[in-house]
Amino acid sequence: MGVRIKEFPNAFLELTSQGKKELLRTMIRIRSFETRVEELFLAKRIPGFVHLYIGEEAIAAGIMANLRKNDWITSTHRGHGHALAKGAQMTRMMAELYGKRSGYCKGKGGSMHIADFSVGMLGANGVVGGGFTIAVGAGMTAWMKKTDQVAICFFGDGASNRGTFHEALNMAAIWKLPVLFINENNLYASTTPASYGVAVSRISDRAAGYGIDGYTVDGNNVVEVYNVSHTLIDRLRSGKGPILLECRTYRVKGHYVGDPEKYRTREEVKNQAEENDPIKRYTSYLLEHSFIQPEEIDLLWKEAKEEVEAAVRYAEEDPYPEPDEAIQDLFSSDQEVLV
Amino acid sequence: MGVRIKEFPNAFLELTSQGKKELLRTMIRIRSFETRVEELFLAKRIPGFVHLYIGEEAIAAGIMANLRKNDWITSTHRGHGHALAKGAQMTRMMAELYGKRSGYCKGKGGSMHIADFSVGMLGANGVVGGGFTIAVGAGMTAWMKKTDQVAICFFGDGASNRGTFHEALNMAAIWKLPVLFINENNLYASTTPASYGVAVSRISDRAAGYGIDGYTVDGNNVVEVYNVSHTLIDRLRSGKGPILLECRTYRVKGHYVGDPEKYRTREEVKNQAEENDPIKRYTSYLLEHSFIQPEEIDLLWKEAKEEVEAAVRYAEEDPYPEPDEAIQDLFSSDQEVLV
Amino acid sequence: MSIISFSEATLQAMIEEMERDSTVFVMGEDIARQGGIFGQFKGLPDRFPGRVLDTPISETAIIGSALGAALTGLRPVADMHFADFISVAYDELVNQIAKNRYMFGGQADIPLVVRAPDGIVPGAAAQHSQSVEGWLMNIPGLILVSPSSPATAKGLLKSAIRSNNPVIFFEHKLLYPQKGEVPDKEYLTPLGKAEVRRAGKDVTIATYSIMVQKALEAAQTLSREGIEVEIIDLLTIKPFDLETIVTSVRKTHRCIVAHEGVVHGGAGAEIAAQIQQEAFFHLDAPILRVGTKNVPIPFSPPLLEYVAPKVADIEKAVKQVLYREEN
Amino acid sequence: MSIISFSEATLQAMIEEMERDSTVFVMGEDIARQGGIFGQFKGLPDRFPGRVLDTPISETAIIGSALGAALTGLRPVADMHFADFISVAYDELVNQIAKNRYMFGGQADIPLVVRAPDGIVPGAAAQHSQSVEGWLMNIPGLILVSPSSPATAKGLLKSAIRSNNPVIFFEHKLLYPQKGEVPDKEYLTPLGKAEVRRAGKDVTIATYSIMVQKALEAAQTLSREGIEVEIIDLLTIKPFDLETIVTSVRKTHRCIVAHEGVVHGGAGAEIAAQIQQEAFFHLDAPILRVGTKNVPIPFSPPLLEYVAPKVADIEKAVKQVLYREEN
Ligand SMILES: Cc1ncc(C[n+]2csc(CCOP(=O)(O)OP(=O)(O)O)c2C)c(N)n1
Ligand SMILES: Cc1ncc(C[n+]2csc(CCOP(=O)(O)OP(=O)(O)O)c2C)c(N)n1
Ligand SMILES: [Mg+2]
Ligand SMILES: [Mg+2]
Repeated sequence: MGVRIKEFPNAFLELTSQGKKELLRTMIRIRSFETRVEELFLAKRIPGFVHLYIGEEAIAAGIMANLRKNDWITSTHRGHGHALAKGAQMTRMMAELYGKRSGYCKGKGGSMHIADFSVGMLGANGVVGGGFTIAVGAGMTAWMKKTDQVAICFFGDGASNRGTFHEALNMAAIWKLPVLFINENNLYASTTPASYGVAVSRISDRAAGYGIDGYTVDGNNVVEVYNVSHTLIDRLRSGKGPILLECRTYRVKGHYVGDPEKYRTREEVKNQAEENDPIKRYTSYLLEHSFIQPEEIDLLWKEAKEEVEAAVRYAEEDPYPEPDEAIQDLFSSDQEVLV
Repeated sequence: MGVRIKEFPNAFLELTSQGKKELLRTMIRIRSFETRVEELFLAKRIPGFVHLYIGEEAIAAGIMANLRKNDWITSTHRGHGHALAKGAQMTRMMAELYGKRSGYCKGKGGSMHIADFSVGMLGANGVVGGGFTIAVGAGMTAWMKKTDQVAICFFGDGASNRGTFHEALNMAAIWKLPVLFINENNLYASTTPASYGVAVSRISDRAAGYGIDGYTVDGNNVVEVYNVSHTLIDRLRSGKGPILLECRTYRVKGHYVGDPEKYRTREEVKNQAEENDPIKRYTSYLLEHSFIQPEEIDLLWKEAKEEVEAAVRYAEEDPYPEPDEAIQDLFSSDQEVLV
Repeated sequence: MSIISFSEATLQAMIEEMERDSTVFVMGEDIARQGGIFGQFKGLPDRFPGRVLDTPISETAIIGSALGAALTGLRPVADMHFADFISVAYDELVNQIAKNRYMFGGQADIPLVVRAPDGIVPGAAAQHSQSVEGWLMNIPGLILVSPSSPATAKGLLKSAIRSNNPVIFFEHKLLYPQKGEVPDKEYLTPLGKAEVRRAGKDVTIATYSIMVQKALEAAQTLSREGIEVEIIDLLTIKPFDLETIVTSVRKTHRCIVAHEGVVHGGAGAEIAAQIQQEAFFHLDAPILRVGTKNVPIPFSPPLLEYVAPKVADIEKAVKQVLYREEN
Repeated sequence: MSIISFSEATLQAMIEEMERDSTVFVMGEDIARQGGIFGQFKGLPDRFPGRVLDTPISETAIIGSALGAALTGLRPVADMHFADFISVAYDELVNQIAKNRYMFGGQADIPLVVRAPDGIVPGAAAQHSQSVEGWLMNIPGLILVSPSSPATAKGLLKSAIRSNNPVIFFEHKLLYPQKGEVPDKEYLTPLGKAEVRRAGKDVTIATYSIMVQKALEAAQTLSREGIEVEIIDLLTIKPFDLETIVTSVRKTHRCIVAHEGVVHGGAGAEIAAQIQQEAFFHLDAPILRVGTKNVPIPFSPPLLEYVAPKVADIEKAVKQVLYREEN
């Protein structure tokens, strides 16, 4: 699965040893966060719906390692990994999942609406495919202000069937906007296999409809994701226009926590979780090439666990918003009078 | 312009001499109708907006010659040619343009909303790109009822940038619906050149996004349109799924009657009108091969003119609807009570 | 009578209508492989092979193709997953489906149903909690329906499917698991007719969907204080049964309109505007509206509690129109 | 004062604001190459190269990208070509733009304007004649504006562009060529404030957009019969200036709400519902609404004439609330 692409240099090898470790750290932080969130949700500490990014960490980690703080991303309903990798704080994320006051959205958003504009994370989105055109708008800002910022739009295989995909890619293409459309093809849209709902077998082939380049990579190989996106993001910054990158991955957990998962076999899931886990794969690779020591790996997991637990404590202790804060934040203060 | 396609047999040559003439007759009827409509609009006999099909007649004529009465088409704001070619009556069309009572829509629709469900013409559409999904629905009916009917969706180059294009093609593709998407690429969407607004140079390349076949033909060559659509419609009837066919053409008149046309040169238009007129081209071809005699051609023009004049008289004499008919027809009679 | 859930009631309606008429079919996201997120399609695909279709995430195409199918001889039921996503197919609903029949001079009927699970579920937040009938009140050509119980859900869904006009069928997500009595014999609940759920002489409450329950709850408390409210369950929101409301207001002289949707520009605005016009001289107090405060639905429990309409809000409004406010 | 057309007034507003702030830009279909179908962008592209963008026919992307641009440092003005096509970008407007600020806890402002040419043009029929503010009244987070004259168009458009909140700016297509006085000095017309266009003691008419003119015409005839109406031009439809209306109703005791949009579920429903609530004891008659009959806009002249709101309809409603009906 995934197409090896010769034209991309092995940028990963140029990374410092620290950089190589950072990729792993990001993945481990996401995994640890998500694993704990699942528990907390099942323990009814977190209300609402939760969509976990477990098994897909290599994508967020590999892409975001090539971004700057003032680059933008748009995310999805499955957005925790994107937010963490872009630099959002675990504490404020966890507080938001709890609906607490110092959450990123002051409790108004919850899991499906996490955003951290201060690091360019323009928001998770409860509307599948809602992020495409927002990313295009961010790309317009870079274009019109002549900066070299880029906008990255994450979206699922299911989202690739929304009309917004089409309009966004066409618009980005005609203006050569610096937008990288990252398809996280985890093979399912809720209960619906991509092989059923998406008329084309490689989503990157959709690039042909917009005269832009499309690539497919193994999204569970963080080195490949990093390498390819490294080159592509450089291309974006040089004004060559939008690109579509499909990252093949697999959603190891249910669509949401609690999904009965009748649409696939346990065996399929088990195989994927065992054979294709992006963290396992990267860890083996790093060890094989002696890029990291086993103790360092243990330390990363330990630190991540501590960070998550600190976030949980933070969220648990954080107060709920006052009820009447519910009518704040609708309008900019210059017109609060209009509420 | 246009790609010659080897795989299509020359079905046209199998047409009877009558069939060959019918293609010309259809084009001449459309041209005569439209030319008169333009005059009538300028003379303020027809209210509203009017979008003429002049110069694009070969597409409607060539495609519709391969359809049966119970096949369906969806049309656009530029729908007179589609309606006439599918079998709508000139009299009732003209009456509708006038807003008269025996018009197809009893005066409620006008030029932008002509429909004749009795011949499978499911309606012009004032919303660009509004027809894509309606055609898919018609295709679903054929599919679910297991008939060999087909649905043809006409749409412009501009419309190919609507999200509905994408959703419709994907849906038709996954279910292998018998829908032929006919792009009438007349190089402009109102003032906007396709070369600016459409990110891809051949709209048929968009087929790649749906794993279906896409072709581009010279839409001003009725023989080519007929031949290619002949094969494609056969394929549809055999259940092989949707196809995208781009017909390159040129809008010789303004976008609407009254368009100042500042976005292109008069020269460009003149060249096209002279060199690339589909009726002139087909007439020469027929004469060259002695498929028709000059007198027959004159007769076709004469008959068409008479038919148009009869339609004008019909429309002029037809009464306006009674004012209070304005509140009829919203709901099916079984629930008129609900209005 | 049998006791079944709201979700089962809609399933029975689907089964009966699909058995009765082979042109009825249903499509939507994630309905076939897992029976719908609220179990409302459970077992249906096995029973009607090829007539329960999972679709791609393409709401525009779902609703638009439903129109095309309806125009050409089928009777589609299109599931919207969440009513919130009607937004995505809004053009198809308001500019195509609602106008098609009129615009073309009545050439074709449009027998289609859009099922739209709506309403607040705690924690579902701004984009998965809306009651969106207010988005559609201004659209001539659409019929809006919203049952309040298993019995009305079944009877109205059957009527909606048999209707030759487009019906948007709102079903409150929190109602799905609720159980209630449903007649064993076949029946239809008529579109456009309200039902009086509780008789009372003091205040009329015009309401629908889950708010009927909240009104009934409020009625109990109020009754203990000697206030008897009359509760009208509209069932059809557009066109709503003004006559039944006005008949009641002529008796009570006071009226409240309660719904879960946002108050400003909600269905209650039209309902109130018509009542004041028709029953002006019978009203002893202004018509008050109860609904969600004028903000999107927030995630956090205390915030949600603050903005969502509660039983206490209905009680308060009733007392206000009776000029028996405590404060 | 200069006498300029409504279209020129909006153009002046654009020029002044684009000169003032380099982050303001405008995009839409067919606006650059030919200056807009109503001439409202004439010359703008030459004056501001790269800041007047023709777009593909992709309303969803136009409105969605306007949001993205607004969130990241620009102040987009997006032209909808015809207000009818707001339907195509409805999700972007109601689920993204309107909710973004609230849902994310106020992290970012959303300084964007959607310009939406609306209203009936004879012969434009069902999909090109709508007044669609009724589609958006139920959406917290949007500001709806609708000027009635060149002066208000200029002042309101400038305010809309400077606003840090999303504003939908409705401009009636028949107003574009109309001329009127506009101050020479720079000025802003405040959002959210109505203006009394005519003082009168007998009946209050709350209205906006082109209907202000019809109300003024009706006022003349009525005045000859001794009836003096007070005309309130709302200018901002959401949130509308209830205070100014109620102040007037306290004086006149009678009120009519008039707009061109379809009556049922139109903005007038909310306006009437609020007036009856706030001014109940001052009202001597029910609030009547004047607007388009509850069908899509038909094409044929006599049909259109029948459904569209006319000066005579206003006169009739005024007499009705005064109980001076002739028949
Ligand atoms: C417009 C819209 N339609 C439907 C849904 C319901 N929904 C939420 S997530 C989802 C599946 C998304 O699949 P995909 O894009 O592949 O992302 P994944 O969940 O696999 O990450 C669906 C159908 C929605 N939120 N928005
Ligand atoms: C959704 C929508 N957007 C914009 C318009 C306004 N409009 C009418 S026709 C047209 C151009 C259509 O171009 P194309 O699809 O190429 O068809 P053509 O007119 O060239 O036949 C536009 C922008 C519309 N009617 N509907
Ligand atoms: Mg997926
Ligand atoms: Mg074109």
